[in-house]
Amino acid sequence: MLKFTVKRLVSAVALMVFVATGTFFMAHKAIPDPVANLFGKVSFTAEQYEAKKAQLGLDQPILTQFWNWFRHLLTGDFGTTWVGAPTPIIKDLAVRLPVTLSIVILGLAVMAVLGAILGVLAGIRPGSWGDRMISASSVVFFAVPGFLVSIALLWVLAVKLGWFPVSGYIKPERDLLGWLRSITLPAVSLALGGVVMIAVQLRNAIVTANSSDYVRTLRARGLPPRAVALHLLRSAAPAAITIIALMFVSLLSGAVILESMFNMPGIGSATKDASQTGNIPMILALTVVSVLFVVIVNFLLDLVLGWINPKARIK
Amino acid sequence: MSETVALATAEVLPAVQPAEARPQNRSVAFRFLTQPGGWIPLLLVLAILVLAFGAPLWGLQDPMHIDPRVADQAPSADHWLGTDSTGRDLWSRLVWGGQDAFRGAAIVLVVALILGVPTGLIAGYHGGLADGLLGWVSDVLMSLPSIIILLIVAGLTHQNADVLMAAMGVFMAPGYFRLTRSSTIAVRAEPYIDAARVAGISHTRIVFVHIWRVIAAPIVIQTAMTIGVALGMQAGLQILGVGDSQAPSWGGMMSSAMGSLRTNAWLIVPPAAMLGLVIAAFAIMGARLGEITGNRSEKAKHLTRAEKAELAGAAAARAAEATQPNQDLMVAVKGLKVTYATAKARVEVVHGVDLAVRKGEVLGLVGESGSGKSQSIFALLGLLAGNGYAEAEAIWVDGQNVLTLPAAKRRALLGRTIGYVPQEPISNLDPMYTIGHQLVEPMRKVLGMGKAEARAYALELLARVGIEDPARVMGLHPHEVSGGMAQRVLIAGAVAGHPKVIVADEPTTALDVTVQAEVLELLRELQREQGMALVIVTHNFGVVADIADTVTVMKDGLVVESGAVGSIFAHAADPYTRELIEASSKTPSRAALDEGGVGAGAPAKGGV
Amino acid sequence: MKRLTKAAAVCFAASASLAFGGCSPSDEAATPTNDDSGYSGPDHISITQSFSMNGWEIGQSGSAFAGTFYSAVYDPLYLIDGANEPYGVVAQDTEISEDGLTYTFNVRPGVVFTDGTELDAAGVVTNLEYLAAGFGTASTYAKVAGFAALDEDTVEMTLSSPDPVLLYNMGLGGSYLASPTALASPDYAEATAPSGSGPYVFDEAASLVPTDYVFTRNENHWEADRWPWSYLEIHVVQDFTGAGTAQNMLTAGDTNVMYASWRPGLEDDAEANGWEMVENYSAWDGVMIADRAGDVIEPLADPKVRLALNLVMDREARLAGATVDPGTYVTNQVFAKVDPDVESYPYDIEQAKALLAEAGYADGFSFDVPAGGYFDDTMALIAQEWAEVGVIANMVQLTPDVYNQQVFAGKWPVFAAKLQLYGNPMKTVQDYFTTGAMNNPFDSSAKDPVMTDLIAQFYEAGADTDAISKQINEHITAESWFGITAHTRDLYVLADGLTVKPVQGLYVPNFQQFLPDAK
Amino acid sequence: MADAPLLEVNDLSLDYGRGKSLFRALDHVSLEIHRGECLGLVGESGSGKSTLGKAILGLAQSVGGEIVFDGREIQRLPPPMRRRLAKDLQVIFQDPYGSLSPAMTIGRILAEPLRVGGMRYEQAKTAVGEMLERVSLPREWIDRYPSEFSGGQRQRIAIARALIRQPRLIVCDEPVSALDVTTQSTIIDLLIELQRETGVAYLFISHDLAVVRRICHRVAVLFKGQIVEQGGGEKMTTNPDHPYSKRLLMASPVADPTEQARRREAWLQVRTGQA
Repeated sequence: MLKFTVKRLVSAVALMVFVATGTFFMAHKAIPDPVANLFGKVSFTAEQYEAKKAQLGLDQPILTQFWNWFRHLLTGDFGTTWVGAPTPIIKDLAVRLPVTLSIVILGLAVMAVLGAILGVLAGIRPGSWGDRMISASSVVFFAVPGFLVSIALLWVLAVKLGWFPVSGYIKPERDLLGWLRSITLPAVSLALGGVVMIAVQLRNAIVTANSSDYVRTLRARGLPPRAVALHLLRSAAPAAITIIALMFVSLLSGAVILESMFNMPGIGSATKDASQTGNIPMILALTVVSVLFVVIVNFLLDLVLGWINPKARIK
Repeated sequence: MSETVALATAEVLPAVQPAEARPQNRSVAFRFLTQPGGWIPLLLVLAILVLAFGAPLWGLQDPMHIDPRVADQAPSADHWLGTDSTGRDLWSRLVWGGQDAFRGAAIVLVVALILGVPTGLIAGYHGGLADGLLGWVSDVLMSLPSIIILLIVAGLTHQNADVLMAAMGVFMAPGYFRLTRSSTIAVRAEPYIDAARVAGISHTRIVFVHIWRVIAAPIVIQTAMTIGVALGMQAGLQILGVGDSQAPSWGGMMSSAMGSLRTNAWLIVPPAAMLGLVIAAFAIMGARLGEITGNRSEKAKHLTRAEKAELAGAAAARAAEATQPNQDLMVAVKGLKVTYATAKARVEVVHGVDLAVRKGEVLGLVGESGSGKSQSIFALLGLLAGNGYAEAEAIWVDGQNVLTLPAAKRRALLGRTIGYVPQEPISNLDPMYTIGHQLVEPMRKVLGMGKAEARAYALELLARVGIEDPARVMGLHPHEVSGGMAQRVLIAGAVAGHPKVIVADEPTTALDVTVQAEVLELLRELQREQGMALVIVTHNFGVVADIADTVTVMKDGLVVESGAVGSIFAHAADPYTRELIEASSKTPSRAALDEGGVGAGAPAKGGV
Repeated sequence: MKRLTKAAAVCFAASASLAFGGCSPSDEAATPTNDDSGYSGPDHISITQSFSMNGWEIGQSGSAFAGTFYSAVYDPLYLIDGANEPYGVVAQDTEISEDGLTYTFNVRPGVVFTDGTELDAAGVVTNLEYLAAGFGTASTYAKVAGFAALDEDTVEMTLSSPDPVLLYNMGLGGSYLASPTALASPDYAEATAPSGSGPYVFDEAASLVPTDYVFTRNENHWEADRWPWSYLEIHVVQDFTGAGTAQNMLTAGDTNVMYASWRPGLEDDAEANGWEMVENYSAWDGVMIADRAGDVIEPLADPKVRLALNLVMDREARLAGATVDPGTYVTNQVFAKVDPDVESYPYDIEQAKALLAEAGYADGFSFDVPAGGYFDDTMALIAQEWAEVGVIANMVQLTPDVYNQQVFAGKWPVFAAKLQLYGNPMKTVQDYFTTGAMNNPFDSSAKDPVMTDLIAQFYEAGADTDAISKQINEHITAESWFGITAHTRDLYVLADGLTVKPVQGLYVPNFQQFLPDAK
Repeated sequence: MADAPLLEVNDLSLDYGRGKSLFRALDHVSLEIHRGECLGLVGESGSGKSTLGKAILGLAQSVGGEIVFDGREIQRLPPPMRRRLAKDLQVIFQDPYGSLSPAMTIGRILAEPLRVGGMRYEQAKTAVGEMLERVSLPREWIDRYPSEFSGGQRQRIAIARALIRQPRLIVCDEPVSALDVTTQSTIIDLLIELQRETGVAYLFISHDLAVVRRICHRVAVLFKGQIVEQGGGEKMTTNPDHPYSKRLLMASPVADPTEQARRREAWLQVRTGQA
């Protein structure tokens, strides 16, 4: 198990380094003259331009810039943001991360729980109306983009019925219930696509396991149905778990649009603003952080998979 | 955003087993077009395509013309869908917008195909370093939240839509890479590829003829899904403000419609509905194609509870009058019928079979594949697959007619009165658990043993079935043991509950000859020691001669002959039985055949 | 949808021209008379607006967006009242010398900063020197040569040349005072909380930058009793979905002041919920023809061409749309006080064609214009109208921030815009016509002898600025310096009986304007 | 068979995997096959019999020893030379469902080797028709797909494919193991007739002594990558010398109770003696 873990860890670190380097050079190529953009509406003189450029360190050759940035990155220092009040990005992230994470993790939880329940129901009684309904709806839910779902939910549940706040994020320490209410709509909108994915995946795995030889042999030993069900779940779990890992990445992407729609100051909405204002340190920080989360989640899920499925360990 | 979902489609759709992929491609298209789930969405998409790209022909109003006087009007005669907040005609913008949408999706598709498929072929076919490297790049792309990178790219290209869509195509390539690679690996393992290489066919021809024909269908399915996702993501980016806000595009229309969601909610309906419709159409087509070319056998129609109850009821009624068999029969089956319900029809595979085995004796149940021998014993055990059900006048086990028993009582027989030994050793052990756990669990839950007691008994049984180092084997997983050892473990499991009868379904067919002899000997010893009855299903008359007391020969779901071993071998009444015996008994040696010049066709007398 | 009668529309227009903020709809419903003691309004103000801010550093407070935030936590030297005239707050008994070159004022006693420092003349001078170099505030003090603390509580400002707009600019947001000790510390710019002396203190813990800001009362403020509210809130809502986020918060009571633009049914909602609506004509709509000397687009040098471009714009048609704000006031003048004597441009395509032919451009000409800001719809309509007379404007796609930056850096000769209207004509002249001013990227005044002369007179000490700005207005209308189609208004919707006196230079009013006895 | 052998395998060794997981599949194997002869190669799973077949067909690389076909070493041939060898050296696989490409008609499958030899599909059609009839399948089925045939019929098509370019040696890797007992004997008899007619040689790989006895002139027994004994078909399937050959023979049950009882007793002696 240890060798397996170390191997995954090394490839995760390699991925992070590759992404960090790749995005750095792509961003600098994408925004060749970031300084000009940062002056915003105020006109500026030549020497103000040079002063700003030096202040941001953009006058040095690209490689030294990269090395300085990378060195600081390792110590967790993302530098300061170029747009708005020049505060350290790490502080900004500290405010923004809990927002995005609350949505994404609640979305994952909703997805996993609902997906598992629907998947097991459909799996145990294949061909039942529940099963047919899930496979049919999987096509529709898969098709409809998340932001359309969120508009419908926002319109009905928030504006018309008022059960949920229309926008804004409430800090949990300030008002726990308010916090939960404020993140429910975006989380659910993101999760719906995933719920069906997991349900279908779990259902197929259960049906295959149910018709497998070893389950028939277990029944032939007289094992009660409940014990057999446990065996089914354990053999179906890996399929669902791999989907959760895939859905986590798309949740993060989905957050970019939903945070803007629900006016929540997460890393998603920050990405949209940063990319349009050419705020390079912020773009790099956001990319590195989101990929870090993806890598961490994949790593954890790999460990869980390895633990559940002994054969996967030697992969 | 939903781009990684495209990657999941490879898993969601039934992984196509190339060897058995429906071959007649011609009829795949034919069957697709005759299904409503196929032609309706196809027609819809084609209509929208013709509408969009034929836009200039329909005499539409200029989609760009602004007329503040008619801003925000509801649908009317001269503006079929009404006008947007700048007074432009919504219907013409929706039609012209189609061009932008499909153009974008086409670029994404082309890039994803060009990057994904060849690399998948190379990685799948050659493996090694290429596979490792390309696999890693694909993992990297899949772990990047694509919206972030695309937003950066939008900055790079100053909103150039084509380059942006190409970048999105790069993010969709892993979907194709994974699918092509797994399909190629599956095909690569097939013998006909080796046969082709032996026939002197070059690698390139193998890839572009043999492999391509089989992976073409899954790629078409993936394409249907990818277009849907590409359209969705393109609109998502446009809503975030990427791209030209003036030119007609579905995403652009939605973006401006959202700005006035409160004042004129109608504005968002046409683009959202159209986008949802087109994506759903592609998704449905993909799913239908998946089903047609998938390896899913006839859609098994699982019997609902009602149907099973009704059948049980009928059986119980008939059982009441069935006569009591004579006492020394351990198992007696009267008039057994087994039927399988598929989507279209109900297929009967066992047409009224009588079986019997006396206490302490061995019944050899012989027949070729498709003779219904296995289905008969599964009917006896009550372990038929979901869509199968059995009817019989009576199934007596140890003096009880199991058909009259409630399900729970009948299940109680399994493991205590009836033991079961399966055919394929490795696939009958749960890969997720250790061998020890799979032995101990039934002991504790069925035989009510304590943890330590069960563990000790398991070790004792493993030793009894001839496993040298039982303690080590207890900790191993099924994939870590040989076929022979796995079969011994399964036999240990079968006898654990001191059953009165063992039902063995071709227990040695999957084993090597020398191991087969050992296992047969083990079965014989256990059977004698514990005075159990044994029903052994086989297609090999040698096994029957070796172990059976009585024989029943089955063919096409019927019993052709039944009797004591000696009489059957000496002078079998039925010609089919004789033919079976001849085929596996002593045959003339090749030398003898050559001398006699006898036609190889006619089987000469004598045997090995 | 209750269409406002013509008369009511006029009333709006009148109020704009008289610039006395009278005749606003609120007048009809008699505002509750609340003397100092009998304040009957809510115990807090919670403003929902769509403008965010870039930190607490006083040097960038010049922009018209951040005023609200700063007015809560900082005391300014001067502010502007509803009549667009500057008045002293921390600065008292202001005296201006005959030649307009020296300004002296006394520092109000008892002004204490949150970090304990007491404000004295020296502290004011530190602030003024900091502001003079500030990113956003440098232009305000462009003509100021130096500051001096004459004694413990008197400050003197000496100018290099007369600047009639100085106090107005200082009042518009250019004179907020931070604690001198804080200004001295090196990382002042990165401070995440202000060290001001204002009536309220920023509660960083309860806030969620950048969307929710909370301010609690500063008990030892020098006029604490004048402020009846126990706390203030500002919610920044980019109303991306237009689902009326702000209005829903208002209905739900999460906020009691909403900054909004008009939409059908807003009046009915206001009436139904007992909200009060206050308007503020804050910007003009249309296109800026900046390259009046034809440096980049040669034909624009000819006033006939510029007039032709104005004549093809059907200004009345723009009002016809169902969702257009009936309060939109059609004019092509840039001065907030529209001068009735100056005739407006009619909609006359034939005359435009004739003028273009006269100027030698019968078959028109073409040029590039920026797109991708927030004014694409405006530009698209104008481009369509110009195309009718052969003038082709190709829209080039940019991102919003690149649009703003390049437009004000003088890279685009013509661009669609929505720029401020100033109640004070002096500020309009300074901001639109003086060299280096933000809204004068091509510095056309310097290339127009009549204009350079008028500007010079304007800045002489004791000049009759009203008369001169009237002549300037007549000249730029005759020469068609702008492509303005209308003046547009912002609306402040107030619940819980709150009321506000808007200031025409600020998009969102300072908190002082909400006080019952606001000037 | 005095003349030179058609195929000579001398001292062939082959390994799978590397380092800790190294597995020696073939250990210094030598054997010969003469023209028109059928050599049986018998062994249990893991004995290396399939590996030897693959090595001869060039589907696996050996680590030592030589494979001489018609006097020429064929392991290190450059690809074009190796492809020309396809005319003389062919294969029949065990799994009827996997040995024919599901996506091609049987006509195209059978024509493919001919097209490699330079013939166009139309020309090849006649040869294909003849071949189908030779393996007693109707000529008109040429445009059908493999999925429309039974296991036995598919193996006939595989045999047709192997024979279509008149090869001199066919490696048959357990060609009948996946078939029913009755179908097995018909396929074996077909192979015997074809051998008599065309003089083609077979390397017949199997685990079933009864099958080998019927078709093979000579038999070699393989155990853990080594040939333990070689000899005539009659002797090797009734009274072999090497203990493993004996155990193999005695372990295969015979469809005659008395004979089988005797054989089991002998097997028990050997087992107890050995155990």
